[in-house]
Amino acid sequence: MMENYAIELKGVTKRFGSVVANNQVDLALKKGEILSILGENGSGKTTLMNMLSGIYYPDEGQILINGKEVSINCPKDAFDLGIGMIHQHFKLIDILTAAQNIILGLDGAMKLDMKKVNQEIDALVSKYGFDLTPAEKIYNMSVSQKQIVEIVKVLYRGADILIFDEPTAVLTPQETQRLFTVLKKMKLLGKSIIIITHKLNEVLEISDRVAVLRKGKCEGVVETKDATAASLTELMVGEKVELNIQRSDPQKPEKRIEMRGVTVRNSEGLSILKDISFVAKSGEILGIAGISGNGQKELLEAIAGIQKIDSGEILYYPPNGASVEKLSEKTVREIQNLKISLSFVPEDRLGMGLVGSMDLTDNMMIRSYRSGKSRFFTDRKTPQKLAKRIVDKLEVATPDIDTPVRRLSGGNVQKILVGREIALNPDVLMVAYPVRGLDITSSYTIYNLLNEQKEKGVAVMCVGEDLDVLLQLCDRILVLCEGRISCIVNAKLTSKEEIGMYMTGARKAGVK
Amino acid sequence: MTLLLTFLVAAIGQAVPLLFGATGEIITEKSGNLNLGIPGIMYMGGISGLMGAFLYENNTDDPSKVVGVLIAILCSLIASGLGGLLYSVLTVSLRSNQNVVGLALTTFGVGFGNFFGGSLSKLAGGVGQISVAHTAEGFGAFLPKALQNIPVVGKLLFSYGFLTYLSIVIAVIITWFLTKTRKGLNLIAVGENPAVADAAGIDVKKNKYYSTVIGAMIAGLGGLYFVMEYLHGTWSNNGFGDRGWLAIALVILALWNPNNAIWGSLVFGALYVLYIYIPGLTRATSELVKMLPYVVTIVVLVITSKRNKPENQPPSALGRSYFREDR
Amino acid sequence: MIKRSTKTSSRMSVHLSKRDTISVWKAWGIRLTAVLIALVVCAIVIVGITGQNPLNVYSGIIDGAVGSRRRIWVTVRETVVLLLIGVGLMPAFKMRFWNLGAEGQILMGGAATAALMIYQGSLPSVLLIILILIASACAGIIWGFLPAFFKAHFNTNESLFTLMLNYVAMQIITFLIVFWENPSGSNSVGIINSANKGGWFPKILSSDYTLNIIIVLVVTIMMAIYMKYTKHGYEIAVVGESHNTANYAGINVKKVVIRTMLISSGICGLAGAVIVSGASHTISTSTAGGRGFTAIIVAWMANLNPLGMLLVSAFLVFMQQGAIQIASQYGLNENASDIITGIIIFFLIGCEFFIKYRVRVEKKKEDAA
Amino acid sequence: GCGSSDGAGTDKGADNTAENTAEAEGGEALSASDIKIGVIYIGDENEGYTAAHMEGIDQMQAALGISDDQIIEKTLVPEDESCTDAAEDMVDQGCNIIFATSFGHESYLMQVAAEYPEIQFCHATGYQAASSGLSNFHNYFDNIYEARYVSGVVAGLKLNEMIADGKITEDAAKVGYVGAYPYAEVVSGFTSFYLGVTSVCPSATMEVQYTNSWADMTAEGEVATSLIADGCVLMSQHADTTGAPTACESAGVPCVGYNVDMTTVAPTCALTSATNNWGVYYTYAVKAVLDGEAMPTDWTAGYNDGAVAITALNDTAVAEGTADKVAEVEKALADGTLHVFDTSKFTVGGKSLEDAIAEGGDYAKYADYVSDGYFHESELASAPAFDIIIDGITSNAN
Ligand SMILES: Nc1ncnc2c1ncn2[C@@H]1O[C@H](COP(=O)(O)OP(=O)(O)OP(=O)(O)O)[C@@H](O)[C@H]1O
Ligand SMILES: Nc1ncnc2c1ncn2[C@@H]1O[C@H](COP(=O)(O)OP(=O)(O)OP(=O)(O)O)[C@@H](O)[C@H]1O
Ligand SMILES: [Mg+2]
Ligand SMILES: [Mg+2]
Repeated sequence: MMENYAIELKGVTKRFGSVVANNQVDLALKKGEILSILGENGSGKTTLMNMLSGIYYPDEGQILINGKEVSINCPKDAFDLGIGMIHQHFKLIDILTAAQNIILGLDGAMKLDMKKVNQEIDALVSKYGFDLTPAEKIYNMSVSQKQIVEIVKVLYRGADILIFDEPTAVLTPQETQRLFTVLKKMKLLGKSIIIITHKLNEVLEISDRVAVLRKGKCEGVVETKDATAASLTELMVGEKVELNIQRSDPQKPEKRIEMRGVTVRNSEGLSILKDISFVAKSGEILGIAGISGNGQKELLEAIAGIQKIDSGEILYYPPNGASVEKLSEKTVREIQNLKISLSFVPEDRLGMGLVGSMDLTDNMMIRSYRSGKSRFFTDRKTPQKLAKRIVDKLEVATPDIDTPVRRLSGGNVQKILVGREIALNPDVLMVAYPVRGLDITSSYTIYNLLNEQKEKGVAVMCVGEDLDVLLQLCDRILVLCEGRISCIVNAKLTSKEEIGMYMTGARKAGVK
Repeated sequence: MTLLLTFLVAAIGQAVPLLFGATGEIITEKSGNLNLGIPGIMYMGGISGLMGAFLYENNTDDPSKVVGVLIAILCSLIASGLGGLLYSVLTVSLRSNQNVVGLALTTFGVGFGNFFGGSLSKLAGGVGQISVAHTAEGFGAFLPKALQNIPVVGKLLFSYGFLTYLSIVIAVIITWFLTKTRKGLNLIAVGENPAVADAAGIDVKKNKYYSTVIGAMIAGLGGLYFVMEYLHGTWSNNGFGDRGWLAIALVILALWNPNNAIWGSLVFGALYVLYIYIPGLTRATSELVKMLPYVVTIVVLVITSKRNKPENQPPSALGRSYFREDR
Repeated sequence: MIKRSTKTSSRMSVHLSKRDTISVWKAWGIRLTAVLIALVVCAIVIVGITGQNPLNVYSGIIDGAVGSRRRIWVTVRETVVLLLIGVGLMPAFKMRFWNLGAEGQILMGGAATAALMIYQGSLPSVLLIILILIASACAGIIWGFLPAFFKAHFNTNESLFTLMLNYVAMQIITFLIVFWENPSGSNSVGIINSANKGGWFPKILSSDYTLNIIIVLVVTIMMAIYMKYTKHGYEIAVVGESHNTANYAGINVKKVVIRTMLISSGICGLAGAVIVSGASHTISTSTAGGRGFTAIIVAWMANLNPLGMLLVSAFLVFMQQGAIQIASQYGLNENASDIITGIIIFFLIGCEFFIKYRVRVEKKKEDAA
Repeated sequence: GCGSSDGAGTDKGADNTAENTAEAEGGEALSASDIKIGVIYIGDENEGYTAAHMEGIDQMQAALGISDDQIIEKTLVPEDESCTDAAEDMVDQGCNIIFATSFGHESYLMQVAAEYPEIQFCHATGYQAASSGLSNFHNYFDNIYEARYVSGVVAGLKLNEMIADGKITEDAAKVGYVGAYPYAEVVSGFTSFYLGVTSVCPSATMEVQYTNSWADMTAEGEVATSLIADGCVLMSQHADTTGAPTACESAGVPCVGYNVDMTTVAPTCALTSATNNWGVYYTYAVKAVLDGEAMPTDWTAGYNDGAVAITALNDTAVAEGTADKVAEVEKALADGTLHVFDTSKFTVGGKSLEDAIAEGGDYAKYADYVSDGYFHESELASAPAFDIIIDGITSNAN
């Protein structure tokens, strides 16, 4: 019975230049089901969904909605067919309010009646149990609030088919749970849902069926109840893989970085970090947990010299026992000049860590362009070699090293960034959300790289959101809440629940 | 007293073309199109209106004021609209660089204005011989003489042609359009982030086309005002000068809000003619006073640059072309 | 909550896709086609508005630009000046600093040159010329420092700032002319040092403009190397892409912004010296003559590529010099050439689209939903 | 001879200038079909000053039977190296005589003249021909002050009419004048205009305001408006656009224009305009080259040669009896019985000009110009020299 399918894709192909992003994909979404799409980075998940939402137009193939062949030329066509997509990168206008974003592009009376709109939104919000103020500006919102706006936006348009592209990548465990409750509720109300995620436990928890993409091809669709993490991984990667993190005990830990009473204020004068004191040691991984926006970013940036601090001090203890350096008074440049090898993988990969429009070689130079024999001229040979090495070693999928990194998929971008930072042979390695948006295999590649560094005696600091991973990977975990440290615990002796508690405001006795 | 009054009236006369230009550029920029061709488009709007009126009056035995005005407006709108359309085709459909197209359009438009201005003079029998008396009268003061004769305010408020009042009305309407209507909201979205607007089902291209063409038309009215109401239906090559650029400057000072442009244009207009009314200036010092509009712009710019409210920033996607599949 | 409409239509849809690569021949073929179409369109315009034979007009343009040894020299002289300004704009534009103020920077450079020629005209020639080159660059630098400083420290909009400074510079020149004019009241400075030629670029290899060419080529090559192979050039590129990344890389963004803008405006100031010392030997408000704006077109059309800038400058000057000839030969008003040049530019930049994208037209039948 | 077009080679250096001077002075005669003429204009046909020169060239062409392709005209040539480029290009094309029309062209033209002694170079409004020592470089100008005087008479009669009609009082007869620059050419012009006015309306005063531009429609209009607001009841101008008459028309103030007939833009207010008839000189100069005759270093001519005039009186605007009075004054100017700068008709600082000169000081430098009871304008050199602000005129210049 054709009528049972909300969406059917037949032989859909999409190419970008020489890249075949989707190759003869056949896929179907049943009415009222939740279908997970799984696949490695760059396997074409987003591209496939974008063809449903009218962002891209397929080169070949057919799309059937509710049994009828359709041509989706633009997002408006998709809306008209009842398809709504919540994109991986939010599609919101910062300077507008939530309500304005929600009604964007809709037909209606010329003059806006925001009161009425707000009421309608409030009604919808209470029906699904969201927490949202329609008159709030987007630039004042947290990531999860923005996501709610996105979901309400789609629902307000009356979508029956909802597509979520990696919705949980930026959410805390609690927020993820809340989202899943919503998804289940929507399913009960008869909506058909596609969800893309890299987290296998989520796939197993939420979906009815799982479709796996590999290198642009659909490798198969399985019932979730018949699947396990291992079987899905095998399907996704094409071979059996071991998935566990080997945690060794720290060897000869030494003080490397110390923060003493550090306070940081933002441009509006609000404190982002309050009186932070802790020590990071060589040979161990210090995890930093917290709901996003609670000061993690500023903490790392303060150490890196990018963020000015208002009070307190940041000290660096060199491995050879040379004299202590006060990082808090130095710029990035001065820190580099001191030959302090401090690597930093920032959260914003293409906005801070890399330059999207530059090729791999030029991106290798971001941290090292000052080195080289000549005072004036850059040395391009060394970074070129480095780029080649990273591409080989980390199996970066790229046509060549002259490709702008913007063109690469998220996972590959991250590999390049992490690869470059590790190549600096750091004493201290700071990483923020190192596996966000990365597929399973890439994630494990990164974990292994971090462990390797730890074993080499590097002091590793890792900000992460996946508590399961933090618990497995780290030696100690520091929890931030509203800019304060709520606890520093031994990862082996704590639980997800405990950390979750500290994240939401509980304070361990004895911690300032 | 009369001198002060004359000064204020002169300032308003200078303000009107700037206001038209700024309003047109604001609605254009709100769609993400930085149309640097506005100075040229204003020339096109001016000369086309004049040509239309001239041909009409010279080929009609008994030309009517109203018809002349309508023809002038129509020709002006068509020419400046075509200028906007050309800009849109190149930047929106063919994705050419907005700066190049804009600057080339300005060169083109000024050349267009001067070329046809010259041709018109020739037709009219020589320099300064262009006359569209009836049409110009239609563009002149139209309010009842009784109103105009009220002491002080009569001259200050009621002595202008309809385009002067129209410039303010349009600015107010566009502000309303941008802040209070659905289409205005959609337009803002296009200028802020076309990818978002696109995903929300807004026709990005259509919005860019419409707002650029409409913006060009509004700006073209500024040229028409200058030729018809200010110069009473004559032409002088390059006579419009650099007002187009000042109009673009005004956009930034007005923080992309046409209502702000109303007072902004008045300040600019006043500074533009101030040197004539300051007593005791020498030839050298009057040149320094002529700097004022520009210096004041810079000072205001520096003062306001510290205030970084997100709403007061230029449309985020200003100057960039949009292609759905680019990444 | 929303009305749903499903369209029934049989429509042509145009789909675009980015070209992966395109052969050099094909790319130039497309450009050539665009120029040919542009010439045809211009021909129609010429016949339409002037009644002239377009072929005569075109041959007049060619004749005017390169029809004699002297005309070739003039074309070269004007081309190199335009190129120099374009090269000046290049680093600022690469950094996404919209320097629209070349016009003013040229004027200030020209004013410094004229001042030296007027007040120090009797210095030894070589010394004076060196002083002039330094002073004109410094004058440009001062004019560029203001917007750069405020951009770096207060994030003041630089495009408007530099644009306004053009007019301020214009007024300063008018002001100075009141003191320099000869005779008094004439508003004309006249040829400075026409007797002893103090501060004039010397004749080298029997040409008045050899030094102009040398200066421009040296600066162009140096800047091409600076942008591509030096650490500064790399910093400019990073700052242009993202201030955040630059901070992360330890680049002092404020310093780079100011330094780069000083280089940019310094070169534009130098162009003022090349114009005043190397050609006009006078100063007036038309010394820059709109070249500061034309150079923006030059820089952009060439995608900030120095060689491309040379080609575009040459093309624009070619049209300009040709215009002088057709104006004289056919009584065709020079403004007509602005129209012709405009049309050709529109076609040239429009055709880049067909080099970058492939256009596919599809007929699709859709059934009623 | 130097007549044929190839005679003007590009390679002739500047070093043999001196020897060639004599030969160039009285060259061989040419036939009308051999001559080539170059004209360098500052503007184009859309600008009044240039249009007047173009008309003069056309007259010359008609008078001497010269064909179009013998005349090379370059428009919109700025006052910089472009002028050199233009002149040299004309030399390359074989011109025998080259005219340039704008003051700032002079030094560039002079340079080229020094290189090509066999070609005649003529420059309007300039002052350096005599001092240059070049026999092939000439200055020319019209006695436009005579026409301005006549137009001043027209204006004065209009003022009288306004006084008689009770529209203004005698003391309020203030004339406004929109000037370009405080330059001798302009000062001489407005003084002669003022003297024309006071010759019939002695109570008249005048206020001059400069625009600092030869042609700026907005500034001229705005300056006129401000002068009217300041109490001026009649307007005249020495600036090149229709800005002032346009402003006058909307304020209902009578005005006297310059260069072109202003009745189209100011049908009810324009009285007349002072104009040049450059054709007289162009015909003379080209003929001199054709005949192989030497030309004077400085050339001027006025009413007696028909080189200056006023445009047709606007009957709807001028006072009654104006035409007769104008005819009378024109005749007196032509036959030399009337001198515009008659020193008995004006004072400087309350004294006669003669007395002021006798006292020494600033005025001593005018001693050479004053004799027989009048200031000999444009006689020592073709360009106007009268740059004294006389009593009754106020101006904003320093
Ligand atoms: N607009 C584009 N231009 C060029 N190449 C593209 C574009 N979009 C996607 N690609 C390429 O197509 C392939 C599929 O990309 P896509 O974003 O669909 O992957 P994905 O499965 O969503 O990956 P991820 O898990 O990292 O989000 C990648 O190789 C990517 O580089
Ligand atoms: N009064 C106005 N002033 C300025 N721009 C306007 C005005 N009215 C409409 N526009 C512009 O024209 C665009 C399209 O208007 P139009 O009414 O044709 O759209 P439509 O066909 O209703 O489009 P849609 O299908 O998106 O509703 C608007 O989005 C806006 O940018
Ligand atoms: Mg994806
Ligand atoms: Mg609609």
